[in-house]
Amino acid sequence: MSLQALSGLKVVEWSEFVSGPYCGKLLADLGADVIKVERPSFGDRARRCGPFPEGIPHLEKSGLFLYLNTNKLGVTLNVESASGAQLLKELIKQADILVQNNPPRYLDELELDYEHLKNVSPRLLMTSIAPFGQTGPYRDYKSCNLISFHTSGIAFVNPSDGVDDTEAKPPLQGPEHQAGLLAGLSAAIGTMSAVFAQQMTGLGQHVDLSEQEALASITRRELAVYAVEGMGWTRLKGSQPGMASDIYQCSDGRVYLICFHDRTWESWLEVMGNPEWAYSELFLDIATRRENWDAAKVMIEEFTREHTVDEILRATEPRRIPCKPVNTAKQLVESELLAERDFFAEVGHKEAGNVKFPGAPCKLSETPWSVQRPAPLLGEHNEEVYCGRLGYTRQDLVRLRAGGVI
Amino acid sequence: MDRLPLDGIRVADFTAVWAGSHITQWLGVMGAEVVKIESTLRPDLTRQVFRGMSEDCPMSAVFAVLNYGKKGCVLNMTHPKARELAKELIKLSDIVAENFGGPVMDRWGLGYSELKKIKPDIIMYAGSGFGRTGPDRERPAFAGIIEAFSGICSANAYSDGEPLPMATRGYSDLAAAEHGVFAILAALYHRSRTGQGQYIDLSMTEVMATLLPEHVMQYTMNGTVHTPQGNGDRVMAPHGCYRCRGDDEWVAIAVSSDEEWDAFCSAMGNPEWTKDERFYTGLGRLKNREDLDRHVQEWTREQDHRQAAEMLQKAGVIAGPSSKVEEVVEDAHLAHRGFFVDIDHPGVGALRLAGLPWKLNNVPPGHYCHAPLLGQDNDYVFKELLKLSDEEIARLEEEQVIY
Amino acid sequence: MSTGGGTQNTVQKLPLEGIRVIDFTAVWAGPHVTQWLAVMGAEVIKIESRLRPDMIRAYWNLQSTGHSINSEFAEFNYGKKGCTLNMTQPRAREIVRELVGISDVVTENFGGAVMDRWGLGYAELAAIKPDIIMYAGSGFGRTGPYKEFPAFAGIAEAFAGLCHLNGYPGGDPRPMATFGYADVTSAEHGALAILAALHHREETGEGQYIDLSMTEVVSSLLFQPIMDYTMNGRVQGRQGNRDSVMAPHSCYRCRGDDEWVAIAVSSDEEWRSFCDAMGNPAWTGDERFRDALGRWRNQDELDALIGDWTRNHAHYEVAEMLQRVGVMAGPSLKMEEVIQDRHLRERGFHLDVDQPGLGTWCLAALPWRLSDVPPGNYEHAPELGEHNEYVFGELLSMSAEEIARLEEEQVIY
Amino acid sequence: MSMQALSSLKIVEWAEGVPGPYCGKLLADLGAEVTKVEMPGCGDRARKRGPFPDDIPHPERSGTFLYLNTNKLGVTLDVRSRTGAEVFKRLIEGADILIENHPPSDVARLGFSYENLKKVNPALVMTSITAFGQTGPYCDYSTCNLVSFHASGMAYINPSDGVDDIEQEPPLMGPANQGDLVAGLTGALTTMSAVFARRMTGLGQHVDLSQQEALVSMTRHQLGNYTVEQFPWLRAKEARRPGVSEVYRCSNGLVYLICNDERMWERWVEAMGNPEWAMTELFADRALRRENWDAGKAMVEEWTMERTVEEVVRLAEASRVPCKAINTVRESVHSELLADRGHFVDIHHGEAGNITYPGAPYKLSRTPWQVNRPAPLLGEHNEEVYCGRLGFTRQDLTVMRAQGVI
Repeated sequence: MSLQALSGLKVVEWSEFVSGPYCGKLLADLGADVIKVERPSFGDRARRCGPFPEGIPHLEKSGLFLYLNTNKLGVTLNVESASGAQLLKELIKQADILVQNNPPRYLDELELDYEHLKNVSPRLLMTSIAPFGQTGPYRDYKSCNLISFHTSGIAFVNPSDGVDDTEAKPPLQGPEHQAGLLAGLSAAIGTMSAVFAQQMTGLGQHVDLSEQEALASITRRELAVYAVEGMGWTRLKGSQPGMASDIYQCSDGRVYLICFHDRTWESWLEVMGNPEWAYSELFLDIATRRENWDAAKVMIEEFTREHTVDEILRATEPRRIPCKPVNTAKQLVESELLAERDFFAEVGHKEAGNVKFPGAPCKLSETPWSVQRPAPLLGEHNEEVYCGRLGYTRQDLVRLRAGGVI
Repeated sequence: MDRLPLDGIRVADFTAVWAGSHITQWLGVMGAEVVKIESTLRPDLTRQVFRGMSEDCPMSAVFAVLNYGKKGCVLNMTHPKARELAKELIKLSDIVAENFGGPVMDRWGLGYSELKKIKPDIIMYAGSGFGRTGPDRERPAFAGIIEAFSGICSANAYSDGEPLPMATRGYSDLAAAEHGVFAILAALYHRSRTGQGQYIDLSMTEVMATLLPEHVMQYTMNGTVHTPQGNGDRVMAPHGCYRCRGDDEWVAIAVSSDEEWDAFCSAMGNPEWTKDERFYTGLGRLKNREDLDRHVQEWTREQDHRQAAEMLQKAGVIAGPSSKVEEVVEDAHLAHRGFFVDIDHPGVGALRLAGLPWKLNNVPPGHYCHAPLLGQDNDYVFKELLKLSDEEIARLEEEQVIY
Repeated sequence: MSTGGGTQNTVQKLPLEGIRVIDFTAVWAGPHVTQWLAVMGAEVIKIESRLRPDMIRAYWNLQSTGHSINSEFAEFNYGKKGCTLNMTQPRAREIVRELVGISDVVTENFGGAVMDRWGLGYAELAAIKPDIIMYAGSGFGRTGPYKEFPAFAGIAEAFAGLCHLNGYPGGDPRPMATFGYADVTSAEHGALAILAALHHREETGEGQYIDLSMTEVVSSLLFQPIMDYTMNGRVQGRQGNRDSVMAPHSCYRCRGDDEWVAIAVSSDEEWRSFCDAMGNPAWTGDERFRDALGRWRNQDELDALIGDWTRNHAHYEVAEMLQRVGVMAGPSLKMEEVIQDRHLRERGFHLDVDQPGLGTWCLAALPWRLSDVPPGNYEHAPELGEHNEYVFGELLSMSAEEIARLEEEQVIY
Repeated sequence: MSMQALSSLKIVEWAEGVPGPYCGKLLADLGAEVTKVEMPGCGDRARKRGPFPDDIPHPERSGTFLYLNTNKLGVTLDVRSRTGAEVFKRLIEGADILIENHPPSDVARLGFSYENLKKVNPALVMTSITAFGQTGPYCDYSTCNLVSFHASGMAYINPSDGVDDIEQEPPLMGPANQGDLVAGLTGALTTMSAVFARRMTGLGQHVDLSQQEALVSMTRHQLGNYTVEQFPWLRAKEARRPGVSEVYRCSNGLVYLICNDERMWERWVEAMGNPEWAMTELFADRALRRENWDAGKAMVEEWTMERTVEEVVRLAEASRVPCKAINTVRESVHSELLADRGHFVDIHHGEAGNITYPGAPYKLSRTPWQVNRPAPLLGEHNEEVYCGRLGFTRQDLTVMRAQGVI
């Protein structure tokens, strides 16, 4: 096992479901030593969410959980008990970073908020992920993927090419867990930058990450255009100037095609056999095309409907016209492209067997992303952590378990 | 403390458009000195998306919001002398970032192996649609293409299942950018302990795949493909976006337990239909969600979307208004948290732009200067950093090297 | 009889009505088996002989009353009928065979293979009554090296490891609470096995032989220390009133004469309630007692401090005070307190029964309540041969002369 | 797998800890089909209770749980949730017996009182095993082995030969959960009586079993002595009615020896080599022996102290005087006696591996006690029971799991 980029960084992850665990996973995949703290017996909520092999629910077989928690050590801990809070503090004393996504009010009630914990370890770097952050009027509001998408405004501009009937088609949330994943990702960045601050000063930090903001930050373009041009975004198709990056129906599927800028536009006309309509004033240059794009789109689709996805791809690729099929997860997993990149990782798991899941989003040449261990069974590393690192005896473990502490 | 986390780190930035610019923007805001290298012959595409903001500030809002916190200079890289200067700059840098449509850097003799020779601990970031290896390594790509290919468009759909382009154009650009930033920070951390640099090869396609774990694993585990959910959920009901009173105003509501269902009903004043025993259990609500949604919407139609959301949250029900872009900008909560930053732009004045979505409690808010005008920091770069004389600079401008 | 007046209740039937049991059992383990069956409505015919009375009849102060009844016999034999047969006589064995022909269950708990010697082994009985259910209770089982060996509860408890676990930490192994703990627990296991066999007979018409070993009953009741040994090779010691996990968990001295109260705290929440109930004396703030592990590690000090508090209160008072705030507690009741306990009284656990020779006295009912059947058959325990008339006259329809002759011949004796 | 005595009985066990599950086990070991309902996540609290192999706590490796739940099917169900309550009633519809051990007030609050459940299934036998029964002033008091032992008077007479110092030696709890086990055993017995009552009426019953009474019932012998003969059961050794069954110290340990009837006494005196003291008036008959037993015991012990446990046992047994060494479980597990009877059984469990368990306490010639399956993993049979028997789909399972219902 070669040295990894974050080897030696000690993280306690007191989080569940998506955002916190994804933040922890990003650190763990690059070598950080992440101890995941779960509620005794129940464990991370994600364990209850599918997909499950053969659709049979099993605490240790949730695809979502297995993916989000590879490379972590797992311990159980009931932080609501006096003994549990004590153990958490002992874990934190030995750590550089605490990643948590509990409701702010809950932390206050347990007196485990940053103000209290920094007394436990002054150099503690604490990353807090909450739907609406640690401050402000919505601080204690509840949220989920749906709510985060809608309150951040990103749902309102989804889909980006607008809808034909704004009454029948409400603003649209993004696919499963996008909100949590993006929040976790932003939190990982916030955490790493705080690590550098910690290196400079030896002092701790509190990283306060709001899921709403993580998503709002994705719509920065729309926000900026509004800020500058005062342009309110309406959802009606065609009300936005076309960006000419669109989905087209083919005879046997769909392609996503971008043929907007002069060069690609001309190559695309070749592909279509230089139809007459394309040479009318309406489509002469970018400006006019943008004005009349809806018309162009209709004409283009007339052509694509006549052809298979493959035909379109074979025609566009040599001409370097940006174009790809609209895939499902199935086609993605089976794509030669990702196979060539050797992207999917596979790891054997005691309970779930061999699991294939998405691998490194980017390759680091010297310190590779790697899978050191599968997601932990619930409490799998209690003995390794509590006895091995905190010095408790096994008999203590038996007592702590019986007392519902671990 | 008064220093930012990345103080003292210098980035030679060849990136453009969304995916690249957003990366170096994070680094800039966190205190790194980002020198964006463009050319009058090859300005960043996004400078001209829509019209510029004013005579003195010929940049688009999009460019402004993706490039604040950076310095800018021009170099005509088609010119050998320009590549020499670029190398000089890289010697003084810690990070080189690029996201060209192909192996442009190699053609310029600025590939990683070359750069390593002149700066052994350099960290080089290369962002691309399909990665810098594999069959499509030279293929240009845009966010939409990536989203289509990675399966997220198929997952982004109303109940009719028609795949749709993702919310904001450049969704995958920005998601990929954040992964890129994270990878760079990890590499920096590694370098801080070992003195080792490295090469980072990011594929937007792969980023999107990592952001679809549930769908991917549903297939790898069970060989079946998840159906898209629209505003619905596989478990919760009610769970949707419901029409409200005002003009295209909507409220999102999610009910995750019996307790929340009861709270929701009493918040609505327990209308008769809530007593329907098909809606009594969680499973029942899910199995009859069409009827349920219809009833809920009958109620929301009479409500103001903000008030409804607030009332429900007070009652302990998960809810939020579906905010329009302008509403987000006005949002009291975001304002209170200082999510937006006001940045002065020459000839335009203060612009209210989206900041970065995290707060560090004991460092300054971050380095937010306006996005650079084309070549605005030529003097700093060539005179102060590369120690060229005014004459040399003048000559190089004439020779259209600095251009 | 009063509350226990099951048999007067003619509206409803008892579960085992119509089942007849021929009962050769004696002492505790056996009679308690058939007592369960009797209370549930089975007709239990206890067979003794003047030459071989149930030894607990003869136990202490038999002479004090003209009756062959003492409290112990009564406690273990109510609800049964009694007849006398001198089994040394071949004719007596004949009569038993006739009885078996009209019975459902035969029970015995002799010290050895006595039934076989009498020609009344399961094989013979099954020949007479194919669906007969035969119960044999013994100390070590009816197979194996000790099948012929007499045993008493204490022996089984000692052998199975119960005595070793019963006692004070650091002290010697001690005999279990009640003489015959193994007796009563085996008895219940035995009664359960018989009911299961009866159920099977209902379904299939098949009878069978039940071979119960007291030692094995005790062993199965010690599964926890046994599995700690088979899993970890650990031999658990005596814990007294303590627990391997909970603390406080002990029996504390109270105000009155040898009055004690048992208190167990199983969580931090319960600990807080407990402290409140005590009025939060300063020592409860002690760091060492803040979390469960700390309390367990420092339970000597802890118990001493709690004892100082309980000493000022009555045991019932402490128990009720703590139960009201959700802390497990109970007074350690003396026999007389058990009899007077208002809760047991209100639930009608104690039944006042007329027992010839003892007068009206209060017996311990069986600990079950069924919502829709009478309380059970709590007829007084039989005198030696009290029901000879019924058994030989009515059941076997012998003439008075015949019975008289058999009594003369010391067959019915 | 031959037909067993209770093969036709279908039982739902909604119980945890020791008493209820032991009741269910006794019936399951004889063939009844017991479906154990556990709380999702945490499951039966016995899972938290040791012994654990190597003292490493694991919910699937608790010796207590493994023993008490062999031969059962296991499903998870949160009966507190509405969906859970509906599913629970579906289970009850198909059952002959419900075993539960929850506080009466909780059961009523959840709507599972016998009055309600008999509407769902009039033939249902509902066995409630609670601390102090369904009625009376203490019916909602909570208990544990310690409290039951003391509240029943069992502890007050333990140890049976009294104590030397009543201030230093408090009334004594019985070891190893005896108080809980006796309640479960008695519960199984009364459940079967209700089953027979049903034979006649076709109607079910509510079996109300009080753990306190189950234990008091064990002391009937002492109760009788008290109520009839007003024998005061005090705790001091001298105040105890001496029995001639006693514990004797040998050179290397303790034996338990009984010689309380004439023939045994004679054989024993002979075994001791007819010592003179035994011939004296003091020990002429049982009454006298009892009077003077303190002296007698001292004399016997003088003799046994000079011999090893093995010798004493051998001599006693040779003269058919009941006598055994005071064993630890180690000796009993390795004893030829129990091996010969095939009492101990090895059971393989997916998680816990091979472990030796105590087996049948009795042998039924035609319908043997037997192990058909090891204790269930948490929710192991959800699919079999909910899909196989109640007709839910796997999709429903996934939803119910995510909702925390199963």
